[in-house]
Amino acid sequence: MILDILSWIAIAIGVFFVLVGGIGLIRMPDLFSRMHPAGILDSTGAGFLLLGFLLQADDWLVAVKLVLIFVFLLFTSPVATHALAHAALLDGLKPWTKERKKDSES
Amino acid sequence: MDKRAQEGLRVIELYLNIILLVFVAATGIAAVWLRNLLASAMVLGIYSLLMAALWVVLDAVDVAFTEAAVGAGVTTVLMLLAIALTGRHEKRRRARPWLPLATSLGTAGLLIYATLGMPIFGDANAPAQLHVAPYYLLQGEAETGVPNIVTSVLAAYRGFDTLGEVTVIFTAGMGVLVLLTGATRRRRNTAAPTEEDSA
Amino acid sequence: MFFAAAAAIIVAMLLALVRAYAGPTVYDRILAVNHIGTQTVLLIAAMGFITGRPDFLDISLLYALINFIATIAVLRYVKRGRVKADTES
Amino acid sequence: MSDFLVLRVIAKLLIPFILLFGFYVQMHGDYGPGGGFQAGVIIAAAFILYAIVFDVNTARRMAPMAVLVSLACLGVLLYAGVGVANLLYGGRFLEYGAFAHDPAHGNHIGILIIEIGVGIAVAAVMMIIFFSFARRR
Repeated sequence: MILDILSWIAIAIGVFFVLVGGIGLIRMPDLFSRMHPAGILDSTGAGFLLLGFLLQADDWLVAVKLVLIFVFLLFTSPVATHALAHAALLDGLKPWTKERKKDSES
Repeated sequence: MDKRAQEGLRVIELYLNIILLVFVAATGIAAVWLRNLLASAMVLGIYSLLMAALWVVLDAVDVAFTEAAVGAGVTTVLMLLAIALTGRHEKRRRARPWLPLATSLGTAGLLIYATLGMPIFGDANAPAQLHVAPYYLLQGEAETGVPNIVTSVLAAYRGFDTLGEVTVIFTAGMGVLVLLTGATRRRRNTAAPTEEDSA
Repeated sequence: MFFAAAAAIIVAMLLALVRAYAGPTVYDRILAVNHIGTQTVLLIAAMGFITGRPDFLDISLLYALINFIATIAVLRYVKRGRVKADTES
Repeated sequence: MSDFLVLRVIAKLLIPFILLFGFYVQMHGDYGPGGGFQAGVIIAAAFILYAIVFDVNTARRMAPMAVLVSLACLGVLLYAGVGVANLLYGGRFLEYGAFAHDPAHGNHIGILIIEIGVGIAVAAVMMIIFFSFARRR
């Protein structure tokens, strides 16, 4: 019962982060600011959701697989975002600032 | 799981199917619509992700696995390589493609008309479910010692078909090899020898 | 509770799809594809728990590994200095 | 990709896991989802990731085209050879039950071997296609 409540709380937090990340992906003004919801909130949301699933797992193999998924996401997602930001910066994409809002409206 | 929960599950799966199918259709239209081929390739990557989710909802785990392995990883890479070899922008056509449009719309209409005669989705009395499928489901594990029915059907009952499939894949690989490396060699003979493999 | 998670993931997927179609630069699209990949991993895991068949997790695991490759490949083969050209189309 | 240090470290870390997962899918195909085809693609994907992140030439030296072509042939021949072996054991072509006294056991052995053949062939063909596309750049 305690486990159920804990997992519900974790899933609720995860749902919140996933939704906010999706909204941020739409609302943010340019690529580098969009990277924050897409990268950070995505990873936290995935982490909390997987934690919630983990507390519901009744088989140790399932639990191990969930932990592995979390570990791989933890490795790949931030690295992909980092490489993306690096490539975009090398490509000459300028970060959005309030002063430059006029000429680089995206 | 009691009956009501099962009914609720079925309704939720139905809605998931509909939502994912709408996403898939939108993705397909967007892939055709976009002029930038790089963007099209990425949209097709999304398409395969959505298809895999759809296969999972439809309970076709093995197909989802194939879609995950081929669609997400390898196909995107190959498409990007092809785009890097050719060009990034679709050529704009002058002529209006009325005949192809009419043909595809007509075919689609005929196919949709044909689906009206098909048994209901998931019908237990459909002809496809009555012929050999029950035999495989009942006898498959006992006869082959393999719990995964899909593997036993693919590898044992339909082993000859799978041999043909592997041969097709092999032939495709050999064809690509002969076409691409043969062209390079010919060009190298005519032109001045350049630095090889500067990828 | 898994239904709520699946619904939220679907909504997040929809938002990322909008970004993938609208995204002004190639990099926005790559970001959206990566985001949708993560959402798919979560959706498949949630579906495994909803239908009570956690062997779906193999597919999630595969996606968590493979989705990386597509993202990196796009980064590798995007030619430099073409962002302006992409914003026009 | 020489200036992506983080990417290279993480790729180096991930590639063994991708290969391991490929072998897991190969050997676990009779109990869970997956099988030879998927395993071959996953193993090829690991090599492709290496070629993308590091260097196509190094990857090509690691898996030379001659070896890949022989592996592709070997995979198909392994599959067909199982069928011929069934003939020699006194069964019909691809009737694996002839391998052991118990037909179910023989079927299991036959399925495992042909799945390995499929995996080898598919992995080799995928890498052949990738390398011959990458060669032309």
